[in-house]
Amino acid sequence: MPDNPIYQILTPAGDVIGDVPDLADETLVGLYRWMVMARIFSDRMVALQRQGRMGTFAPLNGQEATCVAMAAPLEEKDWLLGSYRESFPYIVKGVPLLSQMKHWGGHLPVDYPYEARCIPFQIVLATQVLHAVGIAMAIKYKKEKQVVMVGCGDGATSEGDFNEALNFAGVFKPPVIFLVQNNGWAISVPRKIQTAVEYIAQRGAGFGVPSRIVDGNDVLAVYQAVTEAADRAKAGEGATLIEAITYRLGAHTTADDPTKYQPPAELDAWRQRDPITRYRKFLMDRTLLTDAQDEQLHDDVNAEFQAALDLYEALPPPNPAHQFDYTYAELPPQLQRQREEFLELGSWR
Amino acid sequence: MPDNPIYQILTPAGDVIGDVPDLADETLVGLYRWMVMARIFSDRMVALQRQGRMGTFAPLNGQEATCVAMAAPLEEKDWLLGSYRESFPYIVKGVPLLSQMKHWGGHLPVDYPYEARCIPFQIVLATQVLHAVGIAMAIKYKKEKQVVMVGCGDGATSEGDFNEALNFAGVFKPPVIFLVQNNGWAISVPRKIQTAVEYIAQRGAGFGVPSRIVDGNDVLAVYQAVTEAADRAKAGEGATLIEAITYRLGAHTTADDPTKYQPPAELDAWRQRDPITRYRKFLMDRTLLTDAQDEQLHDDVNAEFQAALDLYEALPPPNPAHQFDYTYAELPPQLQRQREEFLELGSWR
Amino acid sequence: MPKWTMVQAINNALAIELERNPDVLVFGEDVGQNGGVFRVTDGLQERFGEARVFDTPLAESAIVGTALGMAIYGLRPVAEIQFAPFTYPCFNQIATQVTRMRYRSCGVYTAPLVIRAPCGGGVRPPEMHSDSVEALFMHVQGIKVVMPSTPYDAKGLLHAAIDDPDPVLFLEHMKLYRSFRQDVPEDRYTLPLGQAHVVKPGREVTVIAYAAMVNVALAAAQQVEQASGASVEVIDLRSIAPLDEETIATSVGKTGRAVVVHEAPRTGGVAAEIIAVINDQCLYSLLKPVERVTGPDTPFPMPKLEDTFIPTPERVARAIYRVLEP
Amino acid sequence: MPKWTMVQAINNALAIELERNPDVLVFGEDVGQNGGVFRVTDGLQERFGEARVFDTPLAESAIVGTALGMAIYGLRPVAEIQFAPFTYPCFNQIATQVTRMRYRSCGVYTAPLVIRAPCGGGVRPPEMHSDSVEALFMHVQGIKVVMPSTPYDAKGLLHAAIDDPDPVLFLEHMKLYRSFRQDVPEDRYTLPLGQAHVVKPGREVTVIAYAAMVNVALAAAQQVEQASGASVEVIDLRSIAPLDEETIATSVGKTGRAVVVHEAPRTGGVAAEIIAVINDQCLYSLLKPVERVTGPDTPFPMPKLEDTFIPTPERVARAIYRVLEP
Ligand SMILES: Cc1ncc(C[n+]2csc(CCOP(=O)(O)OP(=O)(O)O)c2C)c(N)n1
Ligand SMILES: Cc1ncc(C[n+]2csc(CCOP(=O)(O)OP(=O)(O)O)c2C)c(N)n1
Ligand SMILES: [Mg+2]
Ligand SMILES: [Mg+2]
Repeated sequence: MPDNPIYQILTPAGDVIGDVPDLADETLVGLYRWMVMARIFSDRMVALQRQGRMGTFAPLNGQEATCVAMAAPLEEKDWLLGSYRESFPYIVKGVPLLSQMKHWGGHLPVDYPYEARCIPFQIVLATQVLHAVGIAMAIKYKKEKQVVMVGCGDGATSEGDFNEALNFAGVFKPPVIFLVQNNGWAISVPRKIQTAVEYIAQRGAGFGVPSRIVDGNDVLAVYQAVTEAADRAKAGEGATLIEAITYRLGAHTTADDPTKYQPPAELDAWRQRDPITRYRKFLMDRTLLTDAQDEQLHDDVNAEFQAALDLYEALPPPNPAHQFDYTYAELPPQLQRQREEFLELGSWR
Repeated sequence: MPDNPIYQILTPAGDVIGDVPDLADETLVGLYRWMVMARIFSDRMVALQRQGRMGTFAPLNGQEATCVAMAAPLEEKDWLLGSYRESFPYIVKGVPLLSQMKHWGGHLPVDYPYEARCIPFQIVLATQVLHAVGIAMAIKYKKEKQVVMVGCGDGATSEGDFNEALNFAGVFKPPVIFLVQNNGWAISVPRKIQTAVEYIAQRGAGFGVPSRIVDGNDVLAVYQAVTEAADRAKAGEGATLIEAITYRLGAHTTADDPTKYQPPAELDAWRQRDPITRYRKFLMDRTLLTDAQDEQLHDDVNAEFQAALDLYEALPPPNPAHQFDYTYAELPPQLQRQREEFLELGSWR
Repeated sequence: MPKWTMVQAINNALAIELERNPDVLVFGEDVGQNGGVFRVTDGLQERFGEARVFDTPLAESAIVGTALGMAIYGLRPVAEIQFAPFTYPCFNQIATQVTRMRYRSCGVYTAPLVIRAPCGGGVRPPEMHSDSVEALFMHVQGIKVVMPSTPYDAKGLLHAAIDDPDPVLFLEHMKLYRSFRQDVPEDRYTLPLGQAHVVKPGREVTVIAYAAMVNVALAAAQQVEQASGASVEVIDLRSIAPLDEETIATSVGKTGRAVVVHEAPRTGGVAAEIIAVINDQCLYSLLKPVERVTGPDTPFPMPKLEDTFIPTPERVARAIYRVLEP
Repeated sequence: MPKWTMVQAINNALAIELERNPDVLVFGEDVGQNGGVFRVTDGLQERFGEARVFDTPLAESAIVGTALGMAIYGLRPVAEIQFAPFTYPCFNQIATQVTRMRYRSCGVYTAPLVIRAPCGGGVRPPEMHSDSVEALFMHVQGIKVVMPSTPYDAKGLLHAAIDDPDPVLFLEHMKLYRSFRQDVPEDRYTLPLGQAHVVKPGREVTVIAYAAMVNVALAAAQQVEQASGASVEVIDLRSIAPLDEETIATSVGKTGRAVVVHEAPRTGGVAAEIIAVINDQCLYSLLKPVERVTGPDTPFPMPKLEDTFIPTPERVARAIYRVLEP
């Protein structure tokens, strides 16, 4: 391990210390817009939950850089899998805000569009990491030029499935990128209790999966690391493990009270490393963004969220008959009977 | 990784190239006697199975050095866990030959003596590795000076449980030694399909578990490595992962036909590295063993095996009522009823 | 006597056990400083220290596998799995290891451990938190399965579970955690495992339920009794395994009519076994087919549909009327 | 028509599927060069290449989890788990992922995959190879469970399983692999999933069995018919999930007497569900309690006790006589 193995392009203060990826101005500003949307999405979903208008929600405040940059470099044909903390990356990849509201709202159907190639976000930790390897193995078998990005948390890396996935990826060399959003906590369990090594990325070497560590609050560094990993994957060079070091500024979910366990000083220190502030400084230094533009952008994003929310809140209650319809392609007779009884009685027997 | 990271004391030819551990002559000869017993045990169990006098058996030919030296350095108060391939280490640790015959013979009760501190060998691969960590956590909690040795195969290291165990061991630092008997194969699956790294020991670093690689056909090297790991563990320094590189000269089990998959040239090459021949040469060089003594020793061991076998074959058939008795400390009424019915009918309802 | 919620009653039981036996350890995900995601272990780490009450890395198979090792060694581990469906990742350790240590070693090594897990539907968490697992572990032999329906029962049963020389899966229904308070003695007491409880005696029909469905059954019973005057007996199973066949058979032998209620999907659920027990032991007393009021044969519903599919007093009452038809 | 063992029939079905659909992949532990520990996949790697038929590292959760990924992508994976109880390490992937992809995504992503696994007792392997898992997966909604009893059925059902748009657990009884041969058409044909088969029509008593127990049931039926002249109907379930309730109810509605046979432990087993189906659908036709002839409520017996505890024709005959009593 080198002294500072953490890949950065921008310092926490927003100064450039690495090679800025060669991206169009719109793309650079686009990343900012996504980050702003991530913050607004998270804040508003939390507020809606508090008002009883939304189900349990997992905020992503503090993780906006990683949440945007793990998805933004992907093409439409690429795949993205993740858990609840990756709900925003899904939006960047093409899942409508409305679908995410339905999912968090506990609605049915959730109807992710197929073309987004995002599997409805995962609750059972680390299971999706294996699905990602499987999709990537299928891509390799079909000789397609697609890559699979899969996100999971630092806690999830302790599960057997995560490690089995690394091993399969080492052996079969499919086009997959494992991106660990190390946000310092698994609910109340700090990273140092999760594993004895300093960096989760160190796990890769034992499975033959190249790995790297990036500053997860540096949107450009994550973007660049993902781009390189995707290029490697598409060139047939196999999997990459990326650890993005970031921090969960909010609660684990709306059901959690972090004051029970989170040291305030740690939280304060990370508030100083806000990924949005850092990147705004960069954009302003490059004169890609003015205060007025920023304000307009916030207004636009707020309006976009509100438009989706209006649609969500206008939805009729889910049709309970769907509960039966989505279990099998064709209902077996007993389920058909249960469905009919249900329709007849208004509730079911 | 250094150029030759494999720890050796004896070359395959039996020449000393490392520091011979400072052991009494009886101990040195004792290791040889165990290795001879391992070979005889394995060969005779295979033959008995062929004759229909024994259940399915997993031979350990070629792995005698590791099978002996993973157990021999342990004290009575230490624990040893393993799978079917560790049945011989169990004998070294204090499980009677007769218990092993009962176990392989599918007898009931199997009755391992508690004092051997060996958990009946495992079939569900890698599960025992977690039990070992748990026992070691208990030892640490009770502030006892005991160590837990757990064996598993190269194939088992791909299971989630193995990796979860390494992670817990890194975090809790209990006195446990993971010894992977890398015998080149998991049934028909060669090591190179099992994982992409060259050495399974490389896995340790990603979990904060120190590891080392030993020549598994060099009984002294394994003995020394285990001794050092046990010392570390008892000094409170936590877990060690040892990869013992050896080779399965026999079939996977008596149900397997290795000619379907094993390259004859590879098998021949490893036959040249027979752990018993190597060590006999060392003992003879040290004038600790003569041909006559060796012959006597073989006769003694054969007689010991035969004595146990005579006891085994004189056993009455197992009492089927025990099938019920060992499920719970106290039988619930339904099971009591099933048991009574059974006793009444001679078979059960 | 204090009035406690189920969370408080369980917390108190754990504290008593930690106090009286240094071999009792409590661990799992978030049980330490956070006191558990439902606060069931609140304050225990502070009181008993990090060696007794501790957080583990996030790996259920390892939690159960290491708990088994500790139990083999002689400790009395009480492991928490954060939600009942997360027993799936450790299904292998439970079904092939925890349940078989006694059999495999013919009693030389045993597994006196408790696995606690919040369970059940009705609190609208995200997907995969509310699967019912009891029927699965009922079929896996070698483990007891306990599902209390009240704070008082929870405490008494948990003490008994920790006392038990064999492994116990202790499922705590999330909806009951704080839904009501009850007088709970501060001292230690046990309630026997494997014994059902006749919560409400009656003569004409037996309703069998457990965990959160006991209150649903009681509400239905009251509804029916008030409306029709029929006398309804309600049995709380308390233990799913071993099943108290005698209490079931005695009751149905008397009433001749039965309704079984659970949240779990119907096919292959606990109700099927109860019907089989009735078939085996008192079929000739049975006047009408036993009714099953259960979840549908689908995955557990999305949060917005939970209320539609978890059995309600109305559905149970309807089933009671059906079996009461002459 | 060739006379094939079940191993040959399944091997042939896999070869036909690999031949006709490039999206079919076959993988698992030892399925490649070794051709599977029972030789079920013998010769397939040589014929179809290592990209189509391959060995995986030793990790069941990964085998099933990656199979699910492949199925999501659009392939038709046929994964082998080396023995049925080793579905426990992948229980989580099956119960929470494979079975729910369709529901979770509301049909946008699906899981058309087959998990094959040898199962059953009677061949005296070491411990933990012979646990019966079918009742567990019957209760887990979203997967079909198939257990053929003959080479002919195995082939037809396996083709149907691979065709099926939903996941199928295909359990092949080890004792049937080579115990007899049967005429099996070389061409592809399918047998419907979810449909039981009346193997032997009869009038006075219904015996319901599956997999290796079908032959045990048939032997018992023959014994009883010869000794007593009673007419015995034998039903082979073929599919455990979905259960063919109609065939069961029609038969028991006619005979009024039933015996259910399985190797699995009694409590919470498939027989309980069958009794519940009879209760629901034809209780009034039932003349005697349904008899369960099953394994004991213990772990699967050690090899030397297998024969004592796996149901025998004698035990089944005894149960038939009991239900035939007036
Ligand atoms: C298999 C499994 N075990 C436990 C849980 C309960 N749980 C939900 S989130 C969480 C912590 C996850 O931490 P991490 O992986 O770091 O992700 P983060 O929430 O920090 O993004 C736990 C324990 C779960 N959802 N799945
Ligand atoms: C969980 C599990 N999966 C599969 C098997 C079937 N199986 C038995 S031994 C074996 C290969 C084991 O290889 P390895 O771990 O290298 O041990 P070795 O036999 O070489 O000593 C397999 C696949 C099993 N027993 N348990
Ligand atoms: Mg985290
Ligand atoms: Mg091996």
